Amino acid sequence: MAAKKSNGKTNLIGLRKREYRGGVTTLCAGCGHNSISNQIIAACYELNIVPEEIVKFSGIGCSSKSPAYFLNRSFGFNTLHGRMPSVATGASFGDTSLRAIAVSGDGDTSNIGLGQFKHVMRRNLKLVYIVENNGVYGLTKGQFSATAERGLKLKYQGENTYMPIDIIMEALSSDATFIARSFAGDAKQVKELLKAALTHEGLAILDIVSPCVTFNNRPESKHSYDWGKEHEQQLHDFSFVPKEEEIMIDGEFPEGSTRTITMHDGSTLVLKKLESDYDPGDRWNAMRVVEKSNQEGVLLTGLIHLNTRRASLAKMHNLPEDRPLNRMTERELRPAKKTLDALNAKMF
Amino acid sequence: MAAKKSNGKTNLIGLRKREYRGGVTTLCAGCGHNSISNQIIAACYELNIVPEEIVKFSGIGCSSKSPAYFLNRSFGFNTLHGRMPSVATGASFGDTSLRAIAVSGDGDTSNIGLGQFKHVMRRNLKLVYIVENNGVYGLTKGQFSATAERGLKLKYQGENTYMPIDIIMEALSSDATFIARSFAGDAKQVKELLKAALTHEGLAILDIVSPCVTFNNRPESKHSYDWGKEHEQQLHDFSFVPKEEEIMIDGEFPEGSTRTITMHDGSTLVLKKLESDYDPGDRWNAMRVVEKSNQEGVLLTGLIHLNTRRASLAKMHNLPEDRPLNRMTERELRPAKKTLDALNAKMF
Amino acid sequence: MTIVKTKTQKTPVGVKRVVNDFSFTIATMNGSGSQTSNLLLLRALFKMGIPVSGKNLFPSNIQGLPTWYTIRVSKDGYIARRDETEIVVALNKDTFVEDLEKVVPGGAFYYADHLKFNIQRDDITMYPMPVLKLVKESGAPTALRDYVANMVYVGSLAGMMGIDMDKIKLALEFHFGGRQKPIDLNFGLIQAAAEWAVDNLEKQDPFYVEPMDATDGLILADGNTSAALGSIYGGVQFLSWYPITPASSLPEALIHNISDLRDDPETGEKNYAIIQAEDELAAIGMAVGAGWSGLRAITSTSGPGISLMTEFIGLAYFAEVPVVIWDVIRVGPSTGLPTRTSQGDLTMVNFLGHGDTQQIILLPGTANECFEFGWRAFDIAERHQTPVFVLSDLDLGMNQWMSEPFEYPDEPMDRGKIHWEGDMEKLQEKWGRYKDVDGDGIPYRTVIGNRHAASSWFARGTGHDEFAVYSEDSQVWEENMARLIRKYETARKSMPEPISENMRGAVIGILAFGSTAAAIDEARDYLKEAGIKTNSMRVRAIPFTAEVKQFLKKYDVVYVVELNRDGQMHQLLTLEYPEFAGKMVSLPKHDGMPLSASWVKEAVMAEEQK
Amino acid sequence: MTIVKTKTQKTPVGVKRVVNDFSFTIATMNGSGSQTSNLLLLRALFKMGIPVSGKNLFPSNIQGLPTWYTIRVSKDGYIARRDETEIVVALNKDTFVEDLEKVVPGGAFYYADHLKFNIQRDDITMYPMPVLKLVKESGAPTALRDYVANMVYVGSLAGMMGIDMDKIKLALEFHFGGRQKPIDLNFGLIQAAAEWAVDNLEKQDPFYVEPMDATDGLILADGNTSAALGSIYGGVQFLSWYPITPASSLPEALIHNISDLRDDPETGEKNYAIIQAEDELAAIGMAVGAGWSGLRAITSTSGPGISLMTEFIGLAYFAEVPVVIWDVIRVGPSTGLPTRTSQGDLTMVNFLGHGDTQQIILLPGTANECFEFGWRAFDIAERHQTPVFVLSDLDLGMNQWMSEPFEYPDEPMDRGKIHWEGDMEKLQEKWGRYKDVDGDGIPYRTVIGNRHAASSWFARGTGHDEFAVYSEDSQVWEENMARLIRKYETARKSMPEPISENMRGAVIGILAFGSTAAAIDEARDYLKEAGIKTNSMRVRAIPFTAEVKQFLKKYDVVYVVELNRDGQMHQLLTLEYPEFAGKMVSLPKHDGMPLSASWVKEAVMAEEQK
Ligand SMILES: Cc1ncc(C[n+]2csc(CCOP(=O)(O)OP(=O)(O)O)c2C)c(N)n1
Ligand SMILES: Cc1ncc(C[n+]2csc(CCOP(=O)(O)OP(=O)(O)O)c2C)c(N)n1
Ligand code: SF4
Ligand code: SF4
Ligand SMILES: [Mg+2]
Ligand SMILES: [Mg+2]
Repeated sequence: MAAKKSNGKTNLIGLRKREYRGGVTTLCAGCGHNSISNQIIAACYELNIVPEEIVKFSGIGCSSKSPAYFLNRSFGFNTLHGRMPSVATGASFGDTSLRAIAVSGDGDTSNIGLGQFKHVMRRNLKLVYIVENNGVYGLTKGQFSATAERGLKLKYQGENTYMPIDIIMEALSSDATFIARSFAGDAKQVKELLKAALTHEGLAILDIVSPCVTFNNRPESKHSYDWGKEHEQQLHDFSFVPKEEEIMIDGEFPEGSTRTITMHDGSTLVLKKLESDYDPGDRWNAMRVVEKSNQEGVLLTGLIHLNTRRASLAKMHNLPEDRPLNRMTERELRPAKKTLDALNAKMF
Repeated sequence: MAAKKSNGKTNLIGLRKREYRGGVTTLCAGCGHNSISNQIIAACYELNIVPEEIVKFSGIGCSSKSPAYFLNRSFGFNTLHGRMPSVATGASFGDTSLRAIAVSGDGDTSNIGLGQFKHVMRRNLKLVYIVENNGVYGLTKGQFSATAERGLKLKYQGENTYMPIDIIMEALSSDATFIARSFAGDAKQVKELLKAALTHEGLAILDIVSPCVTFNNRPESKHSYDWGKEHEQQLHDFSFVPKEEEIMIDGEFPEGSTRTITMHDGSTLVLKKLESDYDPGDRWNAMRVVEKSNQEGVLLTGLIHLNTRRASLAKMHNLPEDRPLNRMTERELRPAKKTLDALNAKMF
Repeated sequence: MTIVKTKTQKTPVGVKRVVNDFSFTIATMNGSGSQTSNLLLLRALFKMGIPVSGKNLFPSNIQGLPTWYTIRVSKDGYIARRDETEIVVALNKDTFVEDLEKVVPGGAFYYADHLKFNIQRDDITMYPMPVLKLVKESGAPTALRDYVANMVYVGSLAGMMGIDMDKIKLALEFHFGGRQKPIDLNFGLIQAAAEWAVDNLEKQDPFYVEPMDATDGLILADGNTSAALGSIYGGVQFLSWYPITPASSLPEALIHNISDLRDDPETGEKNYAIIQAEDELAAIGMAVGAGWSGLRAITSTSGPGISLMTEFIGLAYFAEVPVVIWDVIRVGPSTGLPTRTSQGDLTMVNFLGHGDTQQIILLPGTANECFEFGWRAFDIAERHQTPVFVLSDLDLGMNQWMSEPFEYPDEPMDRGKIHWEGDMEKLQEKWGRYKDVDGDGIPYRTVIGNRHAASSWFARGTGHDEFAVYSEDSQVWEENMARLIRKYETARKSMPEPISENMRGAVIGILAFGSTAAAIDEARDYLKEAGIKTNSMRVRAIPFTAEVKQFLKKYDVVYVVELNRDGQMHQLLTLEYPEFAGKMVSLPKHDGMPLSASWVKEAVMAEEQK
Repeated sequence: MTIVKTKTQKTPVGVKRVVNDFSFTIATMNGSGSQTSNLLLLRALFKMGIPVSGKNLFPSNIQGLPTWYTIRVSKDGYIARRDETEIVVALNKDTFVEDLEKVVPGGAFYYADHLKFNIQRDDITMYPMPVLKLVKESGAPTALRDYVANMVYVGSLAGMMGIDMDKIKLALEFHFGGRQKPIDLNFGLIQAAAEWAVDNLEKQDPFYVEPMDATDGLILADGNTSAALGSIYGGVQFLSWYPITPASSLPEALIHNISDLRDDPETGEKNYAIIQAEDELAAIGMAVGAGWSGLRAITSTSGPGISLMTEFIGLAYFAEVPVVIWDVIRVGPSTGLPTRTSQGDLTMVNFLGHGDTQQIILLPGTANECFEFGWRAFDIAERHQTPVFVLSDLDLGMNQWMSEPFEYPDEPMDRGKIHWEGDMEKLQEKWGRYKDVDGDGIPYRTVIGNRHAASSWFARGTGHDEFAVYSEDSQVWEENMARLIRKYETARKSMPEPISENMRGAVIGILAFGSTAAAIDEARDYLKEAGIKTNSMRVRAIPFTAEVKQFLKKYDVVYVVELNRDGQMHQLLTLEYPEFAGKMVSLPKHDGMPLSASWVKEAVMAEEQK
């Protein structure tokens, strides 16, 4: 049985899909980043999120431009190259009731931004952090980024001689609380993972292979559409069931072949076993499986790791639940006059 | 049988130990960093290294001051906070026949310097990279660094709420080619590991727990002497046999319980089995073992990972073997006059 | 309060007492805990009503290197550093010889008697102190002995100079927050030392202190703590920082004080958040993010951190994000002298960021002003939607300063032009984030969480039009950048105005800023004695206000005194007022020390005699 | 060489030919490959001996946004951008309407005939081009069709304006490095288009080109390639870089050219190393490391990168490490307009680094000078042991410039004062890394690998004495910092001197720097026609040399023309020469465009008429 659906024209909060759109993209036709933007739009629409309750962040790059192309009604900040995590961290305190979506590129995250990327994972900021991973610097015309595979040859750039950085391995070594990989060519999975990420109370890393059709889309490149299509291997058939809906698992799979995980807000993740059962709770197994897939030349996708036990950054700060910091007024923020005398008396 | 020894006053190249010393330390009495300096002196002396053939590097911090306190006859560069790796990378090309020793702190490496730390591992720069790890910023008076364990309480700083960064895990996820952990309180092991690192043709990471006696030496702290002494567990009994010496394994251990590894220069590492046999070639097992030890609250020391197959940075650059770049002259560096006409002809 | 009685030395016959007008320096080793005893002395003197100042000269080291603490008592109220010291207390064998040389003839030299040096000076009095013996007798636990040893000099000095034991007790109680055990242990030792000194030493130097009432109503505070407290009263909501000397004590003071003043007493909930960032790049990034989200955000650092923040400052300037940056300056360039004071970041901050930028800079000169600018900086930043720098320095930030007490903000918080849902509803025309509706260059902003459907906008460091839409159009760019100049000119009108001190008949001006005020005030008295009358102006902000120009106009010559090599304030003044360049004389000093009046006097005299 | 013959249009009856003196603009979409055809046109014209310049106006985007390329032919040799365009080639439907408006009356409008707009202008000639049809007929493989479509306008323009087919062929051969297949395909299409145009379009506009001999011996080069080649002749040994527009093409040109010129032809061994760093913090760190180790090290970036490099520059200044930094400026602040040109980083670079610093800055103004400063910067950096900035800009760096050919370095490499083992042996007194032996402020250095036991030293950013030993001493600090000023003053004496152009009877000066020279030269001719005689000076370095002062002194008024908002060169001149501030007039422009002569003329006239 299919899940409850909206009436087709609007979602449950009465918004039309175009109210989740952004400006017209200026990215290349066929760029993976555009399809991810579309899935962000779809996921937010289907999750019935009020656009004003989302904040968007990005660094600098083609990927980082894309927040201008979705969710026009959300606030956004296109920050500096590699330093989106810090801005998102500070901004998150303005109003902790909001949800945040960040888009970064592989260069933005794994080159100039590696330090901030690792530290924001440590802090478990509540943020959907999407790495639109194409192995190159798109916006500066195709130089290798740190995720480019060793031995990759590009016409103008020659051959890449360095070891690649694997975003997922970095997230695992930093013990991030939600770690997934996907492929821009696999729209459905991207969307379902996005929905799950949006309900996660902590940092959700989504490493999405997102081909750069202009500079790195030759079939032998590990960030190309062709390669992705041929080598994608899903860890599980992943779907997200919002808390409003009943979980119905259709009959294709025998009992025991499905794993369900409940998120903080009561939504459920349904992981249907494909080849073997995979437990995203086991970080060490995740490392092993990811490394194996890298060695075998497979693009392993799905929810790789999930830990719902660690508190998010905001939670650690003991802020009022009922109203956001950025609406507080002088009355709350400025200590009373009488306190000052006591202070002055202490100043000796 | 013991290995060949120098005459006691000088080493095989006729230098006395004091010729490996540096200035008088200005670090606190008892600081772990001082004992590491002493082992650097001892290792270089025993390895018969010409001091002028070493270059020293450091970032900023108490630890980073220490290169002034060993090897006075070596060139050195006390660089910027967290950015020693880049300086060492550039400087290494001046004369690739030299060996380089770098000292950094946990703050220097895992906070401000995390990005450069990770990228220098990717490049496999030939460098002995020592992290003098005390969990705090010594020089700025004891604030938590990113390696401080979650829950650590310090008098002035309160409680640390963030997840620690594990230098070794970072090195493993970056696939560094030589990864060891040790403890400043275990002088012999530090020295033997240093010798091995000094013969490695690539980046050697030495994460050495080096207690800050002034700010973080309470027995319950994981970077204290007491904790280290009580919880150190060696992976193996490690010793280094220089290439000039015959490998003699003394009789204590039955055959099969010893692993020997040959380094690039022909030296040998002898790993004697303690509890179980450990293969430093297996990176995935290393991750598992390290994580397990962290969970069990054990300070696992020894040579954790070694990979002698990957080429060092300099090797990838196809430089002349016979003479250093920094001694080249105009004759070699400036193309002949006649080449310019051809160039000008192309400029249209 | 118990009145404590101890003996004090009688004035030796034939000696003319010098009362409340000298300096004494304590030479110890870093990390030996002498900071506690030095502060005890300073506070006791202050409580005696004597104008006092203390300067800590410490190395970039945690333990073992020489460190000096100089206390100046001045009946005339001078609180600048002096170059001379009448009394030295020597506890560090490494510097014993040089410390001995420091004492002015006629002065006194106290030393721990276990430091055996066979040197004597017969133009001063030598007072050995049996430090080890007294400590042993005190019964202090072995672990604490090194630490309490410092109380011996407190007691000896007290006895010999006449420092009030009551006041010392008060200071001890303050220091230990009333914990009786350490108070008793330390005070016991102090008393014993005082008695021993009075009984055993023969006073020959003329230096005494006597109670006054010149500190009534004043406070003693360091600039960093003052700034932290001021920020708390300014409603700080977000602090991100990275440790660096000499700025660390600002965020640390904030952390240690804010809970009491701001947490909800019932729920314990906080209306602020503090993060120790991984570096300064992240610290400023977080602060910019917080400022953008509508919080009063601050970060504090010193030169190396400012350097790292450069790119983010450019973004904040151009995207118009309010954020407050305290730069507690130490000696640069580069790592420089991390524990020495300087005013050397002025031009750098003024031109910070690639492309055309103009930064607002506040220049506090007293602890009281650090408090004031602590809160006011937020108002200025939010009103003008731009980064505001506050340039303090190591001397002002880390030393104790006698100052007017903190004053409660005399203005309500100014959150600037910010639209919430209700405001958006009322708008007649389309709101544009960067539209200059009022002609003052300052647009209206909205922040996240605003649920009005037209309130959102996309912030960026790239070219944008009035509606924050990406634009590469030449004219749009030029107009926006011209508006930013307009905004800066608006800011100029509400900057803290300079403070002037006048003398009748002066034809010479001295212009300075920040922590050098005390030295300049004092120097002006000396210059007057030497027949040179001066008026002074202490500039408190950039952009300069109209008064600065008037001041430059008025005098035949204006000396611009500052603590850096290149005369950076002089450079900025030259740039702004080249018409007066001919009469501005740059008097820069860059030795890392707090300025002394005698240097100022000599420098001016030398110029005047040219 | 085969001489290619094609028809060209006859001059229409009654029309007065305008020969070699007009501009044409090609409007396309970014990423459509039009860069190749535009360069073909430019090069063909250049080879016809006609002075020519090309300006690419492109968006910060990879594909799809509008982009324009303007080619100016000028029999008088003017190569600045013009504000007007006589001919427009419209291939982008998104900008069709505005492109049509751009054409000056009497001009011509070529357009792809599949762009169907029902707009006409009767004051210009409209030429539809059957782009799709011709491409189809060319037999180009489908994948290449979009790309070769651009050849249609090349051919059409060639036929209609009289561009030499031979020269186009030459340019094609050059572009494709002699690969016959693409040459034939493209040339076939060009010829077909030219024939079609001549046969089917009726020429009504008066614009023609004719061969001249005004480019003999000149080259056509972009500044970034020139700088890269100059660096190679300067013996560059280490390059670390991070991609950023508009600087990337400098390192990329270096990478693509250095192997041929420098690798050992037998062994293939390299005497240099190149690293793409993870960011600019690392790029400068590596370059500083390499410079310190004795290599000629370079990095190149633009504003955002310079901002990130700030702290390392301070270290290099203070530890005295030679390193060359190219800043190819784009419009700031912040991310700004990444694909627009500017001279807006001047004050920032001049004051770069916290504390007191003084930076050496070279200011090339032609491609030839980019080459020269490419090698000379190393000599200056090593001679003075300090960072040397070269400030270029997007216009100079990325556009093609007609220029004097590159000249082989006229001086041997200057490696500065460096001691190797033999030199150490000969020393009479103890060597000190920071000792000013010669009184010029420049000490002697040693580098790693020197085996002499006294040659090593410990480099640091903290205070140090003459022997590079850590020091917190005031006097040591002051003396060292004073020596650095001495060094800067030494550098002043050997900076590239400014270039002046004089007119008899001029009482007005125009001072500028960098890429604006062409516009100013041209404007001076117009001003002369308007009765205003001017002399000009193009400053080529900071610190300013003595000639600058003489120039300022000489004229009643000096206009300082530059591409930024705040008149940054004017600011630096004011600072250095406040005595002339009264007669300096700042004329800044910051629209992101290469300067045009008409703007300069108007701006000066407006001031003159005040
Ligand atoms: C400090 C700084 N350095 C360099 C740049 C130039 N730059 C812009 S985008 C970019 C790379 C973007 O690559 P990536 O993050 O992979 O994004 P993509 O374009 O591939 O989506 C660079 C280097 C910049 N904007 N800022
Ligand atoms: C850019 C910059 N920020 C801050 C500092 C101040 N600082 C000096 S040392 C240090 C921390 C050193 O900690 P660590 O690397 O752990 O070394 P340790 O002193 O503990 O050995 C800091 C933050 C600095 N020197 N530079
Ligand atoms: S250049 Fe690559 S990454 Fe950028 S928009 Fe085009 S396809 Fe996407
Ligand atoms: S403060 Fe800590 S790290 Fe620094 S020298 Fe002292 S003990 Fe060592
Ligand atoms: Mg990318
Ligand atoms: Mg540490």
